[in-house]
Amino acid sequence: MWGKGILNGMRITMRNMLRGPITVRYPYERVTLPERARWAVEVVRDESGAHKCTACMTCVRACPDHILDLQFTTAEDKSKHIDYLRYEMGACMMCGLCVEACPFDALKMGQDYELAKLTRDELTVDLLVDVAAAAPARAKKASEVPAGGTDDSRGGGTDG
Amino acid sequence: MTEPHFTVTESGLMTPEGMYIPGEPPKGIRRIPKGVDRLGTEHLIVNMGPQHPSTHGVLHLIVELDGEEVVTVEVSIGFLHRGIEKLAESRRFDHLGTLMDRGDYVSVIHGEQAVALAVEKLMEIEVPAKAAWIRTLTAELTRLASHLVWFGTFGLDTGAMGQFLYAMRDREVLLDILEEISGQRMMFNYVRPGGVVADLPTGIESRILSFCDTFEVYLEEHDALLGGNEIFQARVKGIGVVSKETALAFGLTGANLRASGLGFDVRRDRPYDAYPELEFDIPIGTIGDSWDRYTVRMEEMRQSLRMIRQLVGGMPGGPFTAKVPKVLRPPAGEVYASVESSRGETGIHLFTDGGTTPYRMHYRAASLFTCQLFEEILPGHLFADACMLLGSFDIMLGEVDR
Amino acid sequence: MRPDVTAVDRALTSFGSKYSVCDAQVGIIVACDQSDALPILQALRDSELDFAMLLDLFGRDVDGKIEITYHLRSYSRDQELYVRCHLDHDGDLHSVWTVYPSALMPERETAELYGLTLSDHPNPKRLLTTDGVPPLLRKSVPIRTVEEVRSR
Amino acid sequence: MSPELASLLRILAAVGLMLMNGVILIYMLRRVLGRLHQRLGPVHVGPQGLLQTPMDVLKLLTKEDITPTNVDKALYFIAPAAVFTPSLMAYAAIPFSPTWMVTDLDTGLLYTLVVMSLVSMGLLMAGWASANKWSLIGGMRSVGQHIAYEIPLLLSVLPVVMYVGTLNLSSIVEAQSGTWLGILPQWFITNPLFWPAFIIFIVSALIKVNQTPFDMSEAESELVAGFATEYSSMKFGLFFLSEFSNSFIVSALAVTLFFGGWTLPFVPDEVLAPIAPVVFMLKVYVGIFVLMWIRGTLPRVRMDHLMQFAWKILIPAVLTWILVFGFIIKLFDLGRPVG
Repeated sequence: MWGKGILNGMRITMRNMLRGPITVRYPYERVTLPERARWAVEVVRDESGAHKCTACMTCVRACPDHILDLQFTTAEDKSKHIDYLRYEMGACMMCGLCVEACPFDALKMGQDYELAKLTRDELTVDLLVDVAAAAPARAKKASEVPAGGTDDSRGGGTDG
Repeated sequence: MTEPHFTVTESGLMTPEGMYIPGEPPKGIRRIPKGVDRLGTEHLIVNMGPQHPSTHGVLHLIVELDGEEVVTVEVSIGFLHRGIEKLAESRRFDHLGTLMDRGDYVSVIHGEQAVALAVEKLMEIEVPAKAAWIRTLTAELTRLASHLVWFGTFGLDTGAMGQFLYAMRDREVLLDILEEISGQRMMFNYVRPGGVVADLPTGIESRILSFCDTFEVYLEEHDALLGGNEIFQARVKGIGVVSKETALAFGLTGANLRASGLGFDVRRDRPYDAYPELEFDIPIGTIGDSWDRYTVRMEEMRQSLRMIRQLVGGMPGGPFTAKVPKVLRPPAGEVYASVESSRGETGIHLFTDGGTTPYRMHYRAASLFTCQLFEEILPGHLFADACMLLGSFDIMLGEVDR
Repeated sequence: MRPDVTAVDRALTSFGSKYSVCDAQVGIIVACDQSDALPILQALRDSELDFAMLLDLFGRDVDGKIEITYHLRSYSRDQELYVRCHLDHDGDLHSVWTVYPSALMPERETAELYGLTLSDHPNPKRLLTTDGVPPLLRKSVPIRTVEEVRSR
Repeated sequence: MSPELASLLRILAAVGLMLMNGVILIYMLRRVLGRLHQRLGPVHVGPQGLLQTPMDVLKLLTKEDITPTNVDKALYFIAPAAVFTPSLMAYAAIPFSPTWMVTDLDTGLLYTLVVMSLVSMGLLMAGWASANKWSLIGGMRSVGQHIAYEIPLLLSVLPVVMYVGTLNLSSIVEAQSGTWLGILPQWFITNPLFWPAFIIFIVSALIKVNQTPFDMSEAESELVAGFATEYSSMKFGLFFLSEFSNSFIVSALAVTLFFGGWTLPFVPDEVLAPIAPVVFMLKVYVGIFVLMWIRGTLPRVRMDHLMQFAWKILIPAVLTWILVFGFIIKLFDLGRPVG
């Protein structure tokens, strides 16, 4: 009979109405992100706040969009000093390729999803500013020195 | 009928001087005559898009209307052109997936899969069974998610808002599952040459199966709500008939081709990954009208569900990726790999010169070919039907413009 | 998948030495002049091989030439074939839309992105970019470099 | 109180009711549609989002009033008023209770239907004056559908008129008080004789409401926003208000004609008298809920299907039914003329 489908459709919408809303009221309720969720790039830090970056430039080369920018100076004793590790969040597509590429696990994909900023400038983040590069992890492993060996005080050691 | 005179814009014609040479106007089926019929009434030319609710993105149709009947259509695209093919020439092979994500941004895994298959073919990498099965599983989940977008927007095109929201409700669950597997909701970047990035997370199988159970009920509800509705049936049956010949001539692939009665499916006829080991049917339409396209896609969703159950049940063990070098350097050569994406055959034509980046990557976008068909198929329909036809073909503008 | 080379030869007998067939890595490739592409494609479509669909059309900038590839598929025989021709830079791309209407937009795109002129096409306008954009897919047109990105 | 002052007060009350109704109905629509779609609707502004709609009205009032350059200025300004005024006028004859009505017209039913049919003129005006192709198509569509469905709408209420022998709406309501055999309320809807008329009335009245499945003149997926594309600020607000007021009128007419208006069975008159307006409003709001339910479910009908349905099915059907109905009530002497 013509009209049966219409009535059936009305029945279905009413049934859905009785199922109740499924809305997550975002600012008041939050969903937990899965473990693998990829958001903005962050620098991994241990308890003492030390980072593991050795300024090897792997991540900079790996980034498809060339949004990571790392500048470092090499001292006479071959130790590296990171001027800055700049990250342009506004152009980042959060593909995670830099994190995958990093041989020292110095980077990770953060879980903070509230990345909106008021100005464009805020979207360019300095992940590391004016710090000494960590001694390469290989060397650390060999000598079994605990992580966080940023004892070199040349750069003042203030992290961004 | 008086002889139509042509409106030819002078800029943009591809002649040596970069502009139109006066003389005989170009002839053919693609033209915009200013129609004048016997009553002396004028035709109305409306610009449908690039900002229009039912163009599903930034498609621009220049539609000439006689009353409410479409007389001619000119498809104008390029509002989303990002030069993916050019950018690919500067990307490493394992990074091509990030570009393909942005191509067809609703059925993402399929693009990544196509690139991965092409590179694997060139480098003769044997993909472990588990990797192939995971890829197939995510591909089918993505197909469901993509078809749900099509279903919802198709309902929206007919003016039924409920269908869209119900479809999005189910898609949310799918996206959550895919986020748990890959780390992001839409731009997964999960499939790589040689396998996948990470193993399936623990406990995802039960989540997928419970989704399958609920979605089975919801899918039948969707079908009853929209497809069972007599108003909807009256609007799609016999509308937008694409004969098999037209479909072939215009290069239609995927569900649109199958709706026209030609049962070619890349998954079955050019099997890749785990598809040879799966049991599934390929729905085929009869006359190729909107109703056939609707039923074919709905049935495809049921088949996807069936495949997902098989994939979860028979997931083999082993490594999730083959041993591949850190920097891929395929030998010089040329290869074509294609997958069945939600919109048709997504093909990657890869030329390499032995370097770390492709020499040329051509992305065969199914939607581009579907898009051309509008100029052929829309005229003669009412304007309201034209809007629905756009929905029934399921084009993705990210893929059209690339 | 791959058609018989002799079958292709049989379908194209009337063209004499205007074409050559080779069995390449990707499939059977018929090489010909671009101006002969239209009749050759027509012959292939109407032959017993029944290449009913032009699956794809794309170009490539290689060795100072623009290489145009027509990717054909026959559903009745489940076979694929490539027809390939070379054009000079700024050459003239003859449209094959009368045989395969699916070539309409890919031809426009190819002509635009390789800086070719398009003849016999009903609507030879630009498709993707606006006036003044260089032919992007040519190797001589660089995309933005790392320096450009950084100086933003 | 002089009679002039009394009628002025009544008119003001009607205006106030209409505005209030608009605000309440917009809130109700949002909540009902939200629930139907398994979402929440407005919940942030005020308790349960109650203040959302007043805030939206404020927003509309304070928004910049844009007049596009090429519009036909006079028509462009008149159109919202031409749509709004008939919707307002239609409140005049609706009986909210035995005593609560703006005016007790003897031709109340005819008056309401005629006044409501004026709305389509305003819509055409808006579509034409906007100098926008989408608006024009929307305006043409609205005229087409309104003209086609005016006839079945008017004819579908004829059985009721034939039965009670009056066009006075309060008399029609009074004819429905009491019960059939002490079980069923003596509303016309409980009498199978009126069911065909009721179905035809609902279908053609849905056109008046201008919502899915018959939102041809707006059709947001086809015509962007139809006749209202170029309107902004409170001019748009007037279209909006009139649309909601129309759904109130349609529901009120349905309640008056078929659901017994303000009457309730088994309730003595002295109890009913003070709560009659509440009963009436409740019934009307249930009707409006059903309209919204339909809106949240159905896809849009195509224009030519709509016209074919009107001219080929609905009008012959309603004419036949009037004939059959007349025979039946004459043969079995069923008519109960009042007054």
